Amino acid sequence: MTETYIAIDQNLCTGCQECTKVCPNLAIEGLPHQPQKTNPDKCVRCGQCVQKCKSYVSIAEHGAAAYARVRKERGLPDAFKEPLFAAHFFSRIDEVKKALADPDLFTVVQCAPAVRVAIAEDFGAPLGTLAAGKLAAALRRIGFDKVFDTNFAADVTIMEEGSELIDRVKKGGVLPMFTSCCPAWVRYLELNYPGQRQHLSTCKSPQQMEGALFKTYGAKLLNVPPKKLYSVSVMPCTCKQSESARPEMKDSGQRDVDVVLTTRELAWLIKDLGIDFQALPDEKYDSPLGDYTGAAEIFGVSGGVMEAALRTGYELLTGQPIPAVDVTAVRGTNGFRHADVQVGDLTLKVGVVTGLKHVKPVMEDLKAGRLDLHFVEVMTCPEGCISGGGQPKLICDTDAGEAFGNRVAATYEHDRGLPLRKSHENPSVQKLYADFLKKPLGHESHKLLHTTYCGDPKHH
Amino acid sequence: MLCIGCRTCMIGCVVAHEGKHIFEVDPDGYDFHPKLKVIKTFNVSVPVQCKHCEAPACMAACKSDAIHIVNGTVIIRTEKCIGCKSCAEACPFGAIQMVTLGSARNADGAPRSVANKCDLCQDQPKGPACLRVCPTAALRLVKEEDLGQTLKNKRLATLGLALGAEAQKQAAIGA
Amino acid sequence: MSMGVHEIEDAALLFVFGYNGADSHPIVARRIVRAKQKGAKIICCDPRRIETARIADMHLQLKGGTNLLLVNALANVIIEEGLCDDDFIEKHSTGFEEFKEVIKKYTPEGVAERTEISAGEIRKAARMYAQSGRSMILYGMGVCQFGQAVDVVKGLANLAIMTGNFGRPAVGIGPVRGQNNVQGACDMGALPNVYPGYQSVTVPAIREKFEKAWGVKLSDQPGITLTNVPHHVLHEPDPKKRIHAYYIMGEDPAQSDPDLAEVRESLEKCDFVILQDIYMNKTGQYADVILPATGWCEHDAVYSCCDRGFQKARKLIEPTGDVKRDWEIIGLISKAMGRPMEYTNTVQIWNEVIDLCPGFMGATDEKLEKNACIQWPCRSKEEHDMGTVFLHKDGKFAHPDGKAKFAPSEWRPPQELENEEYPLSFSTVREVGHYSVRTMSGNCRTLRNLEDEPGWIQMNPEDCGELGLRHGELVKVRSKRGYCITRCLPTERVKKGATYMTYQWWIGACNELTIGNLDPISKTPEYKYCACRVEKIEDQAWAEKHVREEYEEIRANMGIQTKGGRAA
Amino acid sequence: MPSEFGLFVSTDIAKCSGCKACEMACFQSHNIKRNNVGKTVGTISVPVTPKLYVTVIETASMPVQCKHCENSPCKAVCQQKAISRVGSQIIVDEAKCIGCKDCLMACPFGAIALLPFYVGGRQAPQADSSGGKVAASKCDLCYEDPEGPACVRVCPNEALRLTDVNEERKKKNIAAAEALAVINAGDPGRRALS
Repeated sequence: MTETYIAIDQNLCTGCQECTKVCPNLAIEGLPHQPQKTNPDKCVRCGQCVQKCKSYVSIAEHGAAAYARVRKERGLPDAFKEPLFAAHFFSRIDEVKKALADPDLFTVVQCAPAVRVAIAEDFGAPLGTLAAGKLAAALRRIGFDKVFDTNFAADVTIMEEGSELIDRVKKGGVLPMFTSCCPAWVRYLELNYPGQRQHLSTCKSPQQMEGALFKTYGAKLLNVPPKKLYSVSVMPCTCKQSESARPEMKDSGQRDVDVVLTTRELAWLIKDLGIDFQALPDEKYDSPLGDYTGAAEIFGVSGGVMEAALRTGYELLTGQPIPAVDVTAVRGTNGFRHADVQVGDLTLKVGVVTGLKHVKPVMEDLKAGRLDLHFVEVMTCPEGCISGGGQPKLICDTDAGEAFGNRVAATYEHDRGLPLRKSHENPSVQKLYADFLKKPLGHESHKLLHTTYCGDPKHH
Repeated sequence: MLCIGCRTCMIGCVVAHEGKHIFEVDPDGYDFHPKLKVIKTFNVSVPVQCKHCEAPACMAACKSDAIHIVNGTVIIRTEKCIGCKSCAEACPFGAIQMVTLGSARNADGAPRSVANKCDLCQDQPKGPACLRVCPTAALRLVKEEDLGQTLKNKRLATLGLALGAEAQKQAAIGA
Repeated sequence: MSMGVHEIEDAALLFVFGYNGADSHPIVARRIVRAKQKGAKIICCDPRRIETARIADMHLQLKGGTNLLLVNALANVIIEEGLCDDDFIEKHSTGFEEFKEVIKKYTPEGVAERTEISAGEIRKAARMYAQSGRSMILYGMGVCQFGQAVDVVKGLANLAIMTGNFGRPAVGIGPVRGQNNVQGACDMGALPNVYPGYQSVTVPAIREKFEKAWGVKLSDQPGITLTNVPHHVLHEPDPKKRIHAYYIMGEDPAQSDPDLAEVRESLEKCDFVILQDIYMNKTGQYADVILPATGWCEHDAVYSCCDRGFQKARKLIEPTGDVKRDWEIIGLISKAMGRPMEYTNTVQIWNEVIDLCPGFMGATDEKLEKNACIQWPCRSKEEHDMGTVFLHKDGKFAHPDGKAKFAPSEWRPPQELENEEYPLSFSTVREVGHYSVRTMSGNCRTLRNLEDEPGWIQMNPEDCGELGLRHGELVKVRSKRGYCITRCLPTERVKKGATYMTYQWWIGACNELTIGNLDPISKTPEYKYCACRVEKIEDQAWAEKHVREEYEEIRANMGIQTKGGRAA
Repeated sequence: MPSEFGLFVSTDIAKCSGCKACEMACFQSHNIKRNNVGKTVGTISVPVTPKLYVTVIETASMPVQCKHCENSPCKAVCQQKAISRVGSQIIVDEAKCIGCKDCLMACPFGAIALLPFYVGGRQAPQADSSGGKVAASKCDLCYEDPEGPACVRVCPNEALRLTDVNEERKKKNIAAAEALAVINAGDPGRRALS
């Protein structure tokens, strides 16, 4: 399988250059009205071009044979009937199907928070319909042996990243600290601001933490040899596949995550297998690696990682419950917002960036020593992961406001409805630390859940 | 600036193109489609009509070969017009209006609507009717040779002004 | 008019006040344009940016209903700045001191806010008027159709007297009349207080002259003005004094008079209504008898132009259908009522007129045949008397002392001002293309196609914006007295807060709105000012259909053949 | 006021990028009910059949679409009476169309295409049951959508607009009149009056 993730079909592209307007790293090159090309050395794999592109192949114009050929090239299943657009990613459904069919493999799946507020759209549900239960049921029908949840690792991320922040603040470490859960952002920083790498949190993303835990802690719990454990993740993101392929992402001794599907690909797989998604009952994610709090769920929206960190950080630092669980100061859709949050004696200065085009001025301020912040959350996509490059693609971009707004609302709704809303209160996380990791930033954590982003980004 | 906005030109245009029969037919049975329109804004009252461009945008936009230049006049052959409105859209002056003809119907019996604009009264031996009927003689036909003469006059006037200015300058230096 | 129409071209300054020549009289407007071409300065006083305003050197865009404030302020400046023609005032006028006393308080600064014209502009205009050497005032219905009208006319005359702009060529003051031949009707005594030639009914010697000539006994009491007819039909308590019969010739009060609801009631309640006209009109629907008359091209006639010029009009075509000449109809009725009136041609009638009117005496048929026009006064039948181009030659005026009389007046506001319920001011105006109530022009097919029912209401685009109105949209215009439906015409030429409609439309009948407030002297109604509001009609499809149906119905009622009639 | 003459969507070629967002929106707007198309691409299970056709050359692009001609050649040639005037617009009734292609040939703009006709996610049968139905497809100005043409709404470059030529004429007339005032001001013979 080719290592190209995102590409523009030269036969389909009309050269409208709408994609160049959304590309955050000027990675798309070409003349107007001529087919465009992505420069893989600059592409951060965010997939916003894939979302934007409307230059489709019409069966009526190109004929069924051409359609079938392109479909095959892109690794799409036969049941796929959607129009094919010029900007696209390559599907890995075949790999997943092969693994599911292999009797020697024990398949586990994890699913990112943003997937459950969007996937139902591809089955005709209203934009931003919450389908967490149906999603778990669908993954089970597909045949995964265990249906876990990235949200569990999101809670773990808060424990690790929150502790790291407190550590840096108390011990005079490098500040501000930037979140590292968004791989397109990490890649963007590596490409454009390599000198600022030490500002990144050393935490792996929740996907990679969950993957590393599957093949260590999980393998032990399940009593399956790590080599036979096949780890699949479902992400709203077209960059997560390349993140999982980074050379440093095999701290479990294997590749922590074997294959990544986008939300759309999962929808295609569900259709390919003839599963009637809308008719499925609500089911639960498997315990313990599928147990999560509301804090983990809001990782899917801009400001969510920050809010989750504050919910836990406040209590870890002050020993008091946070006065208001909803930290509305960091919510919103503006490209760059910042707030001062009082945590005991400490005035924590936090910032939230959403949409990579808004990060450049922030980084320039950082380089110039003008950025007076402790902690900054950065997400590549317009309104966080719910608007990711792998999410259901809108037919009309004029619906984006409604789609993103509804997905954000569904995410907060889900958070509000959960019994536990702070990561450190997740009993399964507490048990993980008690039985396995011992303590945040401990030896085991350091080995499995943290990393140094040191590779040459051009090879990722 | 002589125009007093009375619209006699519009009436004259209709009478010229419809002919005498408008006084004989049913009062509602003839086409009242002036090919020019008096526009009144805060600053100006003036009839707007076709300028008979050298490179007419309307002609370029016409897909049904209905617009031609005949002896320097841009003419719409309404019998060829399919009513696609492209010429009206193309004209930067708004000099083309879509009108529904009472006098002709399409083969399917539906009313026939065509593009309508000034043809400089090409069938009138005495020339454009709008000019003839204007009570303040506000309209005039600009011919190519007039244009040349106007430019020449303007240039002579400019030269005269420059001479005057130069003389004053010299006088100032002398003084 | 104190001057001849052709003299307009020769004025050094034209002061055009409440007169929209381009819409009312295109031919007079042509004279104004020519004056401009010949170098005249123009000052235009009008609340709207009319065509004259466009070519004017100054446009005083005054607020409606403040005419006298402006006129008095102009006089104030002329006095204060020493711009008077003191010699003329001294020799040819009386009452200047009393006049000064009244005018003193009308300072430009004092009237600036109400008139919405800056003091500086008023001063500049006054200087221009006083100093041009040959200033001529033209005024129209924008002066006359107010509750305070005659006072403003006098005010304008004051300006001309104090600056010596009388009695010379190309000066004076000129009312450009509202209707064709309204001058002729007045000249011929179609006024309730005078016989032909403006000879008063109350002067015994005059009355006796006419009694002798006509062989009948005549009343020594002035009659009733047109605008008082509704009152005398509806509200006169004494049945003997009440009006029982109403004979209407060439007039359409059911369209042209203010407060149409009241007019309709009086026409319905009046015992006997006769209409004599060349076409059916709205009033005709209330008539007991309709007497069809010949049109202008079907008979010989003498017209009077607004500048007192008699002009002979000749028959062009033979009349068709069951019609008679106006004078024949009157003769037949007179005969039927017991007093034979047996004329055989118009020259006979004309000779009788000039013999009875000293001022017209010299305008003989022979002179009218040879000349385009003879302006009265023309007192001698001798060849040398060719009439009078301009009046008051050598500073001689009509008062017994031969002097002009200054007539100061205090300003009064219009009777009905804008208010919360009716926030816009409303004025009736004319439009070129349709003459008067369009009894004639409405029957001209090309003119009807140029503009047709239900007409337009001219509004400032800002007001339209506030009401959410678009160009061409049908709206309801409502006043205390009634409402009508018309189309919205947003135009920058109209001030914010003011609206204008022409009064000839049957559906867009704006006299449903107007107020019956009369000038105390002229009895002319206040057509130029009342309060109204404009209401948006949400269901435009309904409104369009309503207008179409209403039009068809009115035309059918009037017996007009309709074949797929197209309103709008 | 409803327009007496057919409205149409026109393109500002300087703004059109050729992105086909209009085609997708057009297809969506006409297939919500007919083929259960939702808001995302994942809900599309039938071939995309637009009613306007983005045409790209090296230097320019535009969606070609129906001008709603007043004396429509397409309507004149349709023997099936499948093309009619609804209000001021020219509308194709796909159910009546037998695919004769006369309208395609008659239209001077290339605004009509013959496309597969799907209902309920399946291709409708041809009248003689010989195969899948194809029908003439052309702009209907989204006449059933109260919000008006979808293409105009979604164009990311605001290159499309619903055009009423007689309404636009008013604006152009005013500009032309104002220009004439300037022209006359520059004419010595007329300057005295400006």
